[in-house]
Amino acid sequence: MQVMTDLFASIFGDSMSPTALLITGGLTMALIMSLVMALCAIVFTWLERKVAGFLQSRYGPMRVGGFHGVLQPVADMVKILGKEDIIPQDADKALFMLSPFVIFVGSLMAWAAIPFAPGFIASDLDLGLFYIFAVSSAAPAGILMAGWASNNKWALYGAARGAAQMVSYEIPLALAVIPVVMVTGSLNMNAIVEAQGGGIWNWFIFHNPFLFIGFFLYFIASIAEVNRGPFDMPETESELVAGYHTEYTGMRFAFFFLAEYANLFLVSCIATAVFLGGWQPVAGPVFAPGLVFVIKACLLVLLQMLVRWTLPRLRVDQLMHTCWKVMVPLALLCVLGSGIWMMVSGELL
Amino acid sequence: MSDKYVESTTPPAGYDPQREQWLDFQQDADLAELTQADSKNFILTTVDELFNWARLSSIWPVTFGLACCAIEMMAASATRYDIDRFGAGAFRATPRQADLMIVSGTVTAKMATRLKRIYDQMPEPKWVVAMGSCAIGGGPYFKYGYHVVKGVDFMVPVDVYIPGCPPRPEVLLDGLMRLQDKIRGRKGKLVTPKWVQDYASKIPDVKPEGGR
Amino acid sequence: MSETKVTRGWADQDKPRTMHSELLEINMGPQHPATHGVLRLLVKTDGEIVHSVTPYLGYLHRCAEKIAEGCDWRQWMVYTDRFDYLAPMNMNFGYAVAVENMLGVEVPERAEHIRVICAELQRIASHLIAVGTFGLDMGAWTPLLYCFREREEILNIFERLSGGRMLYNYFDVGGVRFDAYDGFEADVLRMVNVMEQKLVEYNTLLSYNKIFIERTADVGVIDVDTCHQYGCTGPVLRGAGTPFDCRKDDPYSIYDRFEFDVPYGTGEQGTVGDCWDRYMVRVRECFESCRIIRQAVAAMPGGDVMSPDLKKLVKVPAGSLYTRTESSKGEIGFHIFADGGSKPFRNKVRSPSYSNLHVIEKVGPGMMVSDLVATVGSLDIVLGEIDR
Amino acid sequence: MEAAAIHALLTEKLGDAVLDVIDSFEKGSVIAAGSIAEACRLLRDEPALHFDQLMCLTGVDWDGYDESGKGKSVDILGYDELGRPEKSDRVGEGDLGVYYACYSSRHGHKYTLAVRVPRDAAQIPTVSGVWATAAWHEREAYDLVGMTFSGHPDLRRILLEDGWVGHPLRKDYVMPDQWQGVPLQGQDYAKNPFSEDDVVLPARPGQEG
Repeated sequence: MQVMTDLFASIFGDSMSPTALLITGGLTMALIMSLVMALCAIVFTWLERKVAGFLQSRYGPMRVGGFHGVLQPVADMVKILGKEDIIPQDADKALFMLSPFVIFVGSLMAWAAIPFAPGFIASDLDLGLFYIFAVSSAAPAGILMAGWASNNKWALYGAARGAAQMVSYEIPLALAVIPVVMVTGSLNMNAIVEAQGGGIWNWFIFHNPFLFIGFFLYFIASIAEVNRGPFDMPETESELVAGYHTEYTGMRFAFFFLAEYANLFLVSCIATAVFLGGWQPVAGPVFAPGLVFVIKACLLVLLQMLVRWTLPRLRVDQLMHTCWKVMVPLALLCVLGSGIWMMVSGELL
Repeated sequence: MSDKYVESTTPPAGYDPQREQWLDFQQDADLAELTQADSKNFILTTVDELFNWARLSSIWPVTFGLACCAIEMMAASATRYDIDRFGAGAFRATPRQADLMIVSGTVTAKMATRLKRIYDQMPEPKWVVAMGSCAIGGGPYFKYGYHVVKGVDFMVPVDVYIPGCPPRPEVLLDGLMRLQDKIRGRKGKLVTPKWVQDYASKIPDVKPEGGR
Repeated sequence: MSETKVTRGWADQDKPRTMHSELLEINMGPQHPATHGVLRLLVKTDGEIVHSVTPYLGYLHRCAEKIAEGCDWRQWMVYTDRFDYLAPMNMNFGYAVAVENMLGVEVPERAEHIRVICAELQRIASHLIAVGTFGLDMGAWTPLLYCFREREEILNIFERLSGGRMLYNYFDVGGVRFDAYDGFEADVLRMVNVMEQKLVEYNTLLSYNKIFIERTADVGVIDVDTCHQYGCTGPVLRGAGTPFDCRKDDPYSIYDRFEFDVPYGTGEQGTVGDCWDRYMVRVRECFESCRIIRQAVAAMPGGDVMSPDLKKLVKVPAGSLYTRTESSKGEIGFHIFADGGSKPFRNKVRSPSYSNLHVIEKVGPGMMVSDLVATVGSLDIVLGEIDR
Repeated sequence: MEAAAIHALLTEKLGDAVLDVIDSFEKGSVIAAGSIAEACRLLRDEPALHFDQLMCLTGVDWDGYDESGKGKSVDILGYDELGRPEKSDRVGEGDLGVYYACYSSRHGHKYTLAVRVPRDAAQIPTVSGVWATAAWHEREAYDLVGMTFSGHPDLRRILLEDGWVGHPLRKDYVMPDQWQGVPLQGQDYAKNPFSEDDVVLPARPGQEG
């Protein structure tokens, strides 16, 4: 935001009042963030089908956009635009129409605090990390609304499972990040990224062994948070026909689609910012900082896709078991361990 | 084989490979020419053309496997004959998000009402492909099939018929391409290439223009 | 409402459940990804726990037994393909053996060997799909695509042999329709070698995968006398621990010449007779089939493939007989009533999936919904032969 | 154990309920309709027999069966070339039969029991108490041949809908032309139903349309 306000100030000079600068700067950053979201939905739908094809030794989309089906996601989106919009007769109309936007906004708001490049951040909040987790907890509400409103037994099942899973996996997600906050001493995302400067060994993932475990804990919890991979109980093909978005068609379904892939990219961005040194280059300034950040996030997204297409799916009670009886104690152990580690190594004083 | 009919492997004289390209039909080269073929009234139908192109390049079939043809449909979406290459690989389990229903298998009286309900649940630009001779006209169960609906077009309007029992995956892909041509808005007269007609006329009891 | 006791799960399942929600009736309806075709399971669930399961059949009833009374003995072979459309060669084998037992006709040696090779190749292909769709029910997409890739190789051999890609009508009363093409033995041996490496690859990808074992061990346990009571045969019965196989215990054709052993469930990952055992029996049976194929190819003689003393129009002498053979799903039986004419009087098909599916009514209650899907997947049912 | 020995054991245990012996390709004995349940229970519980598996239960309609073995049994009715159901005024007579093919996994021998019941009194006791698999087989025999089983837990049609009229595997069964609005008769497939411009031919360069 600072970058934008300086840009406008330099263009219009002092003819604009500071509040007008603030508003225009904010609006452009919001526009950019929603563009990033749309872009990552386009890119990752194509990447997902290509990776699935590659893993299953087949081609994936080839014919649509000439070279390797490049226009396939565009075709999907335009087709979905033109679909008939069905609202089931005895569905709860208000909730039915509202729930895609709740989920979409839940993930859009979280983009405000992602540090893409040194100055390039939508809003440099002091408690950026806290804000992200607070905002992204709107999604379970949206899922419950979708499941309940579409008056379909499968959707009800999917919503119940989805909400239970997302709510319970937020705890190991947050606990895994606390050691990082303890080390940097601040919740500000920029501060976290700057604290990891200077080569690969300063990244928080290699800072101390408990943070190393914390990264993998975070990665697993983030897969569960996004309802993908071995944890995609809410929208399983084989049991609950299509989970909570069974009754959604056309543009409403597109919002679920968009939110899923945006969340996928969002949790990868948080992981890179917090554990993998954000826009800090591996060794010396090689690319532009923003590009380094995006490359790391895309590698993590690729990893999540690989995991999805190889592993079978967990059952709901095993899901809850791994969360409450395995990951939460492990996360608490990481917090304790990194605290002791810092005390012993004298960082705390 | 009756000795009157001598099987000749070389096509008859007068057959000029350049003229009849549609026999060795390479998809990519023709795709480019196809789009130019419609450039005559490009400006008027831009939006219509865009939506047609979008609809035909991302057809999402609903998983509606009934019998043996369903296994051929799964083989068509598997490794060797990948239907995902044409953008039609995302099999949606719910009819709400699908726009193509491939009726693959025998439609029985008990299943017919379910089929009609699923067809009604699909959002509007939707197409039906009748895959296999059971879906086209009752197939091998025509004479004594008291429980078999003799053809799915009794229940739902059908866009493309794919004969075969079960049809090979390539024929299913060809049917998909034929459906894409239909979505492109192309209506064509039944034109049998010249060389097929005079090739057929040599075979004693086959009518040149084909058909039954 | 009766106390529904959870057979397996991480919640403390030994104490009976005290908290009950209202029974929700869901239709795993005719069009559902998990039911392998057009089977409708009316499931009454209490939260996630299944209270009762009632299967509804008949959505693919294609009147095959009425057609049998209308067409003559050899014409009906086409319809036997369409019973178990994942293993049509085994269906042809069953019907051919049944009619030949009543006719007393002598099948030439070469035809017998070709039949055994085709039946065992088809068993591998059918088990591949069973393994793939079972993985799909667990949520693992990729093994299904690999299984289809291997199955395409087998379909190539069958296509060169019989002309059909998936449904062949290749066997005939008294032999097989066409002789084996000259590269047949080489293709089959190459296929068997490729198959044995790939099966090891699937084991690492799926069979010993931690999540897969977590989902299938101790799930859907079916013990031996339930199998006998409900008439389950094939991998379901062998998974329960008894090595009963028609090829060994009720030998037909030339199976008694080949030595192979019958894999059966030993409770490796959990209790005997759980989903994992049934799955692993199928995988190990593929290895056994490869062994049989190698011996059959080695011992294949020359000669013609149709029995010479067979007239054009087959007339089976009056009488009735029940003959059973081992198809990939279990024991396929044909109870044939003949009146001496060219048309069968009554052909009853005893289909393995029909009885295998019946056991879900007893095993279902007390399971979780995901386990119900896993158990139905592990029974490996095909609706073509259930509804006939 | 030999079939004749089993037959002797049955006649000794059941007395006059065993009517006569089945001596065709499969060996077995014909049992009186009323006492089929005890016969099956005897087959299963007798330690020497121990038939613990019911392989197959088949319902048969013996209407029009040619006893002389020349194959002149009556033909069945189907749909004609135009797809209309063929009609005939012949009324089925003769009796219905049920065959039980049993197998013993311990002794490894097979045996068949048979029952014949006149068409209008087609009622025999159920054996689903002896083997649980008989429940579905009996429901199918009821559904397709019309043989009712007294004492069956829930005797409903299993393959056809509950309201279906008639039992298809009877020789005098006339094919239905529709079922609750779903047309079952075919069209006349001799003529090509599609007109010239119905067919969408992929327009290739050099071809109009």
